[in-house]
Amino acid sequence: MISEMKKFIISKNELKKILAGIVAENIKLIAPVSRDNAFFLEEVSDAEKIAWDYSNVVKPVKEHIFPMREVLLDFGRGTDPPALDEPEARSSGKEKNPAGNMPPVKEQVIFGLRPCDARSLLVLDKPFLQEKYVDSYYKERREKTTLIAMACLNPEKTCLCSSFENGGPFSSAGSDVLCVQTGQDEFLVEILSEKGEKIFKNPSFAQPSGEVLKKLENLKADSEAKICKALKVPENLRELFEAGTWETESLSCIACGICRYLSATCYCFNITDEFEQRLRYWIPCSFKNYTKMTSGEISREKKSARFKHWYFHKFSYHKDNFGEYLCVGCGRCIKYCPVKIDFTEVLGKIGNSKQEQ
Amino acid sequence: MQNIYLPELAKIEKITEETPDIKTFDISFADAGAREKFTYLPGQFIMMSVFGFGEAPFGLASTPDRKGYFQCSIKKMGKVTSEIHRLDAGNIVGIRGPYGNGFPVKEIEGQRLLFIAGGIGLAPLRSLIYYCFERRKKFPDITILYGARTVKDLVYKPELKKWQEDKSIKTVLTVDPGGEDKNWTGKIGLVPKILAEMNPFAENTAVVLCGPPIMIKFTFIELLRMGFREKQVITTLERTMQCGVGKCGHCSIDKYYVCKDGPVFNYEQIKTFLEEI
Amino acid sequence: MKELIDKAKELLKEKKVETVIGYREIRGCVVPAYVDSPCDADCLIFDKRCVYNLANYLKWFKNKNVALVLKGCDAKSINVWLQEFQIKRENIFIIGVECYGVMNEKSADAGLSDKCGHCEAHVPNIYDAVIKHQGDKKESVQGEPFKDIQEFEKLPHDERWDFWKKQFEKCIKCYACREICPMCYCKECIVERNIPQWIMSSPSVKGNFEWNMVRAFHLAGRCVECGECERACPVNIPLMKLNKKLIKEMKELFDYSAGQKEDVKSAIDDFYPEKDIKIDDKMIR
Amino acid sequence: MEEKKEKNGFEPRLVGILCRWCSYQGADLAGTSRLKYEPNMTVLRVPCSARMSPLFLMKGLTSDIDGILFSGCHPGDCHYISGNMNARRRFVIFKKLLEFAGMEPERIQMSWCSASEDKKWADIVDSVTIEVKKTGPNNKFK
Repeated sequence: MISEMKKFIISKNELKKILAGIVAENIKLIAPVSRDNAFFLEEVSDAEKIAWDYSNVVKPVKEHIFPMREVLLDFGRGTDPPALDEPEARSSGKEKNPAGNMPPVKEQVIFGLRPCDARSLLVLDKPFLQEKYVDSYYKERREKTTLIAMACLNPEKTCLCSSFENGGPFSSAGSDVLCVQTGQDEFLVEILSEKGEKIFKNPSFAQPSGEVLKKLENLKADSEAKICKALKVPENLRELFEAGTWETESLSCIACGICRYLSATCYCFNITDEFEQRLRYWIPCSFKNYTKMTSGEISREKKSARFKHWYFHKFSYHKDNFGEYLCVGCGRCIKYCPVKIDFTEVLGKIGNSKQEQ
Repeated sequence: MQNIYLPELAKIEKITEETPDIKTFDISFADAGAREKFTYLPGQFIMMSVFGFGEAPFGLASTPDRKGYFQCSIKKMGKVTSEIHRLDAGNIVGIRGPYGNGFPVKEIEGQRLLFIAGGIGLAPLRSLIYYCFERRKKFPDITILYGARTVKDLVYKPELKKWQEDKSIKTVLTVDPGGEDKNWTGKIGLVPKILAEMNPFAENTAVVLCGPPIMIKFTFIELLRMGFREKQVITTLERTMQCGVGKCGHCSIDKYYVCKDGPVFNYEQIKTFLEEI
Repeated sequence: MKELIDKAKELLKEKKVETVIGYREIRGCVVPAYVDSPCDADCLIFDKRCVYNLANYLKWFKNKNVALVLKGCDAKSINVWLQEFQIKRENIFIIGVECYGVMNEKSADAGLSDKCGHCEAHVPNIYDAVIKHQGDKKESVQGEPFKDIQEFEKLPHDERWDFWKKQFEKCIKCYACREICPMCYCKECIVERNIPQWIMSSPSVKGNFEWNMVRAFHLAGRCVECGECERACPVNIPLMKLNKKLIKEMKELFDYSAGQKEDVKSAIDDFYPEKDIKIDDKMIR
Repeated sequence: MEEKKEKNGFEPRLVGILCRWCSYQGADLAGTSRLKYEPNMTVLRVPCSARMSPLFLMKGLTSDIDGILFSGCHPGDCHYISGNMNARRRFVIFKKLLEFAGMEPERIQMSWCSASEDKKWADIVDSVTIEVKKTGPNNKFK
């Protein structure tokens, strides 16, 4: 169980020293890095390159648990029939990994992700792990990952994480450690799981004083006040499937892949063979060829049908299958949409559209 | 931990040409352990992969009682299937499965059976037909209605001839108008039209459908007009599949995944689907 | 904007067009608007924030007759569509708008986007009606249009390669650059064909490089520099740098710039033996 | 020929895309008249030099091919009247854009070579091979 001493105060340099310690132990450290005035979660070799003043990274954290492109099988090497095993052991040459013929994946610590991304992994665990067929690739990466989340001090106007029950800019759901920047050089760190405790092994740091805890409360209140967007999904969404408003709302959509790729919880993928490897990679359901059968028929051909399917999968089908929305309110689909479609706006219009019978 | 994307190696034993673009492959697993472990229900499907070209779902056409090898009938359509058609006996393919829920053999026991197939749709039905032949006591009355575009598109011609001679089964073959040739004795017309002419007895009869979506849609209309109960009308749905295990999202229709919750659905479920099949 | 609204109302009243595609403002930002009845034409606006190239929506309004609110740079894409026989001129009613620069969303100070720095199409060169510009007619700063391209060309080639390799590594293959570009209207794009698989579909370094390069090739002599691809890219790849290089080459080699006139052949499939001689001696053995 | 090969070890893999009416005939004539020239180039036959497309170029340069040569008929005697003219414009744009992206210019070449110029074909292949050997292997995508 987690030791009694859960919360403590730490300065920025000590935090950097701990992160540098992680890299020294040959554990992969992934942290936000600034590239062409956008922030990405990338592997970092020295703690100095970590960016601290960012609202959120462009690509969600699912990118490191369910990578955008992942080699599933490697059947090359010219043996006939193909010597069918997983990708060769990446770290240590040729021998196979005895535990369930899975390629060994390096331990990784993801620092600086936001609470909404940490919660998105809880949502993604259900389809990948808690079903008859368990996705072993996702499972191994998930177990070997430690999440150190950074609470949001000023959420953007596109964020709506507080519309979800264990959501909110300071929510600790899904992360192993939660850091809150209470002062210019002062972080309040809260350990939430054994994995988190392994990182901050012997914390000889000061306990948070009452005054710091009070500062934490009003920081939390200010942050929650800044969230101006809310999600209101109409209850009878299934009856509104035929509403004409879907057609008019989907007119300005250009059916690109941004809202699907950058959504923290979308998980559709394709499996193809490229050269001598079978790999899977992300694919959005907005492309016309997404449902193209070999007979040439496309089941969701019209752009409005594909536009509508994304809403129904997130707010109706997934809720029926897994009991929660396939969304964590990170707001990336609103922020990065090239034509600024706001799904909360669309759901609102659909909700009060009189459903023409 | 079992890797759900890792196929078993299997060898192609025999290839029989059914029509210019449809071949039936007899496949058996390379290692004996997998051969025993591989049991399936009629109506299930496997994911067959040609290494370097990709993977595709194919219905199992052979009856589960025949041990040792199984059969798949594959039509040459896209990248993977045309590569499969280039293989010959002795080549190695990868097999994953069996996936899907298969036909509800328990519910249809003791009822009259009406099989309606279109084109390559006869393959999964053939698995169920032979399954019923082996248990004739439970399935006394069997009627088969099979239609194809032209005479040379009819699959399993020798078996069709055998079924026609067998008096205990009623077999009706049809080809689309214009697809017949000189010595064609069967009916001419689309499957729904021929079904209307046959006017089968609706009471205590289970209907099993398999074919292109357009045929399924119009056959539904005919069946409901003739008074078949919705629960009795059973069909398989066709969707593009990438993973076969309900993860990749490609085969989603309404809130169901055709590979996990299907491919066999009865009309009662299909009626509630928001998207048409 | 009264002039624009009156024009739209008049068109819709006389049933000359089914819908007017323009810009409107909701919750503080500007989005495309589809007006098909005169009464709700009051929402139409035009100002610095109207960055979308509405000609792109012709992909989904191909055989309907629509009216489009187009700036100078967007109207050039209609010329290219007509050159390539994609639409019939009579189906389209172009409400040209005099424009003196639109905002660059991605820059912090929201200044003018750099295509407007050297814009010479303040009034569209193809229109059925023109809406005059209120506000100051600040003449665009006539900076050297291809200065950044020339500097980039001076770099050694492996430095250039590393720059583009690092940029294309970020690409997530969302194809927003293809979906937002009016010039990309193919029914089935080359990336969706798998027999033969010319371009690898997974977002690897090779796959991204092939995709971005082949897309840029297809814009040679067709890109009207509306800047939408760079604006839509979620990972900020400088796609306009590639397109501007092509525009510079087409200008220097063939003295051709896209979208000027609708009845001229596009540069790539046109040729002048005597004018192209100067290519011969340097490039071809 | 042999001792040159051992000296610097790197043998470039070149692909030649030849128009079947002129350059392919020229290369064929070079073969029948027993001309000695570098063996590094694999020749592909296309109906006209205008068949060149960015896909050939990208497919070649991303898999480990070190150089591509397009070759067609001289201006004026193309079997399809203007095929080589279009090819000329498209080739120039390919080369400029790939150069801009950082590809060494020697890797993409074009030549006019008619059916009777077997000597010229041998010189083209030799000079292209030497140039590409100088620029080194194409390890851009290793």
